[in-house]
Amino acid sequence: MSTHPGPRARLTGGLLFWYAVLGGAIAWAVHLLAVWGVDELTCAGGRERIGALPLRAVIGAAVVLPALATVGALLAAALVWRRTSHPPEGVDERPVGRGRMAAVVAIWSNLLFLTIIVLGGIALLVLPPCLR
Amino acid sequence: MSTTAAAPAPGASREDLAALEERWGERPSLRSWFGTVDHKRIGRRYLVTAGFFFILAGLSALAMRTQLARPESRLLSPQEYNQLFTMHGTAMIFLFATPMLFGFGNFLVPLMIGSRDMAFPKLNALGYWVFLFAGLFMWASLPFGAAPNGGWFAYVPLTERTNTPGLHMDVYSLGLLFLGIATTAGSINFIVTALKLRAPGMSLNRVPLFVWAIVATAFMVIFALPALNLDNAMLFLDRRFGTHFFDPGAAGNVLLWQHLFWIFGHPDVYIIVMPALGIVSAVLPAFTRRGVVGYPLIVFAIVAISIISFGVWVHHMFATGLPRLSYSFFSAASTIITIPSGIQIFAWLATMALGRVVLKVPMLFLIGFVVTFVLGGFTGTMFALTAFDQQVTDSYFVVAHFHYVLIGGAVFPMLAGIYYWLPKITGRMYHEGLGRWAFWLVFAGMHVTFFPMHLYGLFGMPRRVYTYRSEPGWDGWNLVSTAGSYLLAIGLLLVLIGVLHAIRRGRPAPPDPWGADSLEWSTDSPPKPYNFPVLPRVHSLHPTWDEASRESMGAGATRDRILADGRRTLLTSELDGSRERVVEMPEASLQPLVLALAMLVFFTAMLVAWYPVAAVAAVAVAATIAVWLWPPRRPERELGVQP
Amino acid sequence: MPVDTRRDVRTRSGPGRRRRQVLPAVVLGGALALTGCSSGAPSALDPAGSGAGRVANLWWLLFWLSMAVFAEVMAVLAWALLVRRRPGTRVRHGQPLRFVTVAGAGIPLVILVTVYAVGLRDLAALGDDPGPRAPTIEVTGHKWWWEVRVQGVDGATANELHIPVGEKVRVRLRAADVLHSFWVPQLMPKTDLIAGEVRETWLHADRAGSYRGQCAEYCGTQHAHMAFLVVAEPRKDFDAWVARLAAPAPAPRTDAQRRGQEAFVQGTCAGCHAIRGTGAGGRIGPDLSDVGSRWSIGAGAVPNDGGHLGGWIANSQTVKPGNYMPPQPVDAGRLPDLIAYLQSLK
Amino acid sequence: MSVRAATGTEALTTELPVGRSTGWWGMVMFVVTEATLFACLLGSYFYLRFQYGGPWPPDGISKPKLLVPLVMTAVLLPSSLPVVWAERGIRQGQRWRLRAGLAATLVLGVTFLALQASEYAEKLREFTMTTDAYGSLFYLITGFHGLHVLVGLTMIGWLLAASLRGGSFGAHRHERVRNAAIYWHFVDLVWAAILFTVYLSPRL
Repeated sequence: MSTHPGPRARLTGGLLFWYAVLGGAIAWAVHLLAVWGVDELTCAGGRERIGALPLRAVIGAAVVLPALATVGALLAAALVWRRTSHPPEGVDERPVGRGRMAAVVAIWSNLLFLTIIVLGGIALLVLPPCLR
Repeated sequence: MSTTAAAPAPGASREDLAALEERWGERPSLRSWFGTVDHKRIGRRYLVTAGFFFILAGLSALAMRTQLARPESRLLSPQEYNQLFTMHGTAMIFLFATPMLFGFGNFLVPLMIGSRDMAFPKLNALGYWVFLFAGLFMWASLPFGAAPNGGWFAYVPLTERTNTPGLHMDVYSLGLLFLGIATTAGSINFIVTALKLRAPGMSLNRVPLFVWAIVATAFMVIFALPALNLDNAMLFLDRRFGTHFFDPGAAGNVLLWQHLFWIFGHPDVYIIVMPALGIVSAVLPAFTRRGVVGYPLIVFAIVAISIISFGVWVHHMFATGLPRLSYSFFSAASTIITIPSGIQIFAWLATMALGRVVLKVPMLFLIGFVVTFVLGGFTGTMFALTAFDQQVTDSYFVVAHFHYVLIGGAVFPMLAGIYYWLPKITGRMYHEGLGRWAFWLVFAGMHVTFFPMHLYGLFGMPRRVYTYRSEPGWDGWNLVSTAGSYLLAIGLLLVLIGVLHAIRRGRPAPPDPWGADSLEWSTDSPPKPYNFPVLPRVHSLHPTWDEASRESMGAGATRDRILADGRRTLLTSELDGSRERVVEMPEASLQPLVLALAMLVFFTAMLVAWYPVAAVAAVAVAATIAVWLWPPRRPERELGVQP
Repeated sequence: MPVDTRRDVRTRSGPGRRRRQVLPAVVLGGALALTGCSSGAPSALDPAGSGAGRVANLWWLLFWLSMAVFAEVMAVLAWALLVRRRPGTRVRHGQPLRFVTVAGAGIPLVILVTVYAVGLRDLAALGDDPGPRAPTIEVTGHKWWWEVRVQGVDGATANELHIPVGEKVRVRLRAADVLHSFWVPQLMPKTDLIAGEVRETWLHADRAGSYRGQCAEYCGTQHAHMAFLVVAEPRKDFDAWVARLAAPAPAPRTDAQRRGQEAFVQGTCAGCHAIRGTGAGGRIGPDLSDVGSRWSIGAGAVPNDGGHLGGWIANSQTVKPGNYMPPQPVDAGRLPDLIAYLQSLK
Repeated sequence: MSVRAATGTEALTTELPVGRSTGWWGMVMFVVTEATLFACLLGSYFYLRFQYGGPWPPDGISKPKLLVPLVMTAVLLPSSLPVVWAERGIRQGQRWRLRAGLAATLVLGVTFLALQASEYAEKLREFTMTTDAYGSLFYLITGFHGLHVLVGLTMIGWLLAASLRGGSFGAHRHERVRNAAIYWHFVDLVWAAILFTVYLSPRL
């Protein structure tokens, strides 16, 4: 029987778990609000730059960074999946079962959010930012 | 399956049952009728009241369809028609669909998770009264010719005072703000109930899919409704007090309304459909004789849809001329949201294909749901593509689309749910033959009404027109739609007759007439006021199909799950459902009714601009809440006070 | 003068288009009749220009893909209901996750990414600017009619705009009061008219004809009667139309018309309506300088003939209840003169 | 703590902190929905500002002065500390700490509202809610927050009254104190966002 993790390890593990489950969703939400807000409002002002940066570069960053965060969440979800598929002996069955279900949900949703972010990124390659 | 619940469960003694009855039972009296906090009574009231508003909104629709049967009909004036279509949409969305599903949730969630009531029973009662009063508040404007007339979406500047004088849109904004209180309170209640009041052993991976759906819905309400409330507050301020939020002449912007409205509005589509999809997952096992395929995938679908639904709102604004790149991000999300729905559909199909389908009336409605909802889903995906959306949005094509989604995706499952849970709710079985007739009429009526709308939408007929000319050649199809709407109405009337027939003449229902898998079927039909003599201990996803869970309420019952010495239920942990402690539940009270009445006075006074009365009502609201929450005096020792 | 094409609101689909619509129509549940009995409709499936044509092609792609997936769903459902309900079949308790994943996520993903890409291409194409030399038509939405001007030309008309066949024409959209939406199903998808903003779209027709358009954003009491007509005609006819917009209205030629003009200019009419070259300069209602040639009265409410015109002047509220023109106290004796004058304005 | 322990099965399937009451969750959910409302409100501010495009504030209204709002901030933000102190006190059964802490917060909150009233008196001479959308936004945002402060103060005053009566709170009964405290912290934090949006952002 393995030794039980201490409170700090539990806290870190718990945060990692929630990052796996919600990371992609939050990254996508931030991505969407950023790209929409920046695009619509900058173009409404008749500009195609924000300060010194071209609008396209800013939107590009708002695509790439959330995509990377989502990949991270996907990896964390994969970790939870692995750790719950062969639990060590003596661990309570219910948390493991619940963790495993959450891992399935997390892997799928991170993949899904990554797909959405990437599809939005493809549009950035095709369309000029302020074309109406 | 479980047949033991009718007799005293072996685990709970006669004295226990008598004590529980004493603590939870409500003697019939006027005071108990107005003061009840029993989630089952409140749930039933939600169902009946929402059904009543459904009839009103449905009759509005029939009047509209009658007007549109022929070109240039003069049955309704444009002013009347515009009020009717606004009230039809507003009432169907806010006063029928959501409250109906909240009714199911109220009745079922505590039973499904093995609890004795909701987390906040008095708040639950408040929610019902507010819903009732807000609904009456809005409908009462119709006889005065002052009903909202700017569409349920109420776009500014049409709804500003200069373009729509009179009380019309004040009724709308205040009515929805008032109703929002009920919806928010109900949602918080659902979330907390599902987090803390689940039976011991019900870890997240054993929560019934219906409860998942209700909780996801409640979260959507929590995050979506504020946008609508803010929008309506700003509209009211603009109209009544001359602010300029939406006035482009004074630094305001009309698109702000649309953004805020659809940030609420699109999640709201799923707020309506999601619990209905939960009903599908709840009903299916009983009529396929097996559990739903891919439980974790369906949980994923529920979670993913409820999150993505917040990031697709601009697809309602694809014709407003925003930058095309902005559209694409929303187009991407709107396209991909199809995938979790696809997973759900194929999981249900796989369940049917592997199980053995029992073709009772609820199952017929589920099959009708699959056919209709899938068709609505296709057109939904089409709307995700901006170029196509710009062609058909605001035409009858979109009317066809969302009626396929909302009738197919929400009303059919609701009807399945009504037939399915009628034995549990009323203790009576429905008449199978009557139910089958109702199904076929509703199914045929729905498709005859709405299928042609795809066509005449593509043929260029815009929506929200009180009449049309015959040259464009839309008349024949409109006549078909109108005929279909009467067919649909007859079918729905048969549903109503079937319910009344069951209540008056139906044969008594056993605790579990279907051999279903969730906990509500392990107790009496209708359940006792305390729901379960012994709170169950859950060992699997299908507790009534597994020996250990069933035994936990009978031979395996322990004292700590009977809790007969008080009005009590159990708190468990959020994720794993581990037992935490016993809590005392509140008694019946008139405070919720008083509070709701004070709010009604407040909103009515605001509507007719009696601001001093409104101020008094606001103080009354605060005072009632203060009294409601005032802590009882306890001995110092019990409190643990240091000198 | 191409009066005939202009009067003929109906446009028939060409044989090629007809053939492409027939098969799907059969699939649409015996709706073969739809192409026949709806040939007068301003149908998005009967496009007459590159904008709507693109969207029609997109529709057929989406339609066929939907039908394929629908067939798949119905096949599984039929299997469950017909094969698996035979007596003696046992419930199977497996978890066919591969089936759910492939049918519910994999196949849809491939389809969705494809249509998203096609949709993106069309979205970009519809955004193409018509170019600096394209004519610009300025359309302003009013409750409940369309004011039409040509950029650089002083005159205005209402509820009818002309474009040269085969050329892209820029349309600049403004809202005078509430939101409206500019929609010509056979030519171009919608663009909303946003209060406080200017929006642009373009029109392109590849065959001559008259194409019905209608306001598609709910705009109040008479949203139903806010139609307009786009007339696509050869370039020289278009140029003639522009020239007529710049010129004064035709002078009255008969006595009756002269009396009618007098009644118009001196009566209440001129308070709201303008007629170029006369004293009437009202800006509230539509400019009536070419009212005699228009396809309808009241933005598509009734046909433009003497009887309807008289009825409209006397009390338009019975024709289009709620519109902003109050009943006119015109002397019954003067009404025929007024009608004669207005009908002469072509 | 090792990485190994933190990424082990048990750590990854850790349950949420034990023993949170239904009231705690109810208040947290209420605060979440209220926070969303404020997010929409502040989002609307930025939306209107950038859609307007011109100089902001428009119509020659001067940029908001910072002195009074900064004093208000200095009054409101620390007002959470006595609440925390009071809550800790009552958990140990020290009723005097509860009473003293709540009273201190009450004083700070009332001071905040008084300062806001004085600020309004000055602002209303320059522009009102009906001047333009900027005026509408300014008074809606700050007024709506002021209303929340008022509600929070009502809760604090209500707690104080109950605790002065006696027989209300103690080491075993302090849920209502905790829930009201959550609301007050929220009202406090929102002010920081409003300070940034309404007062600081026009200078950026």
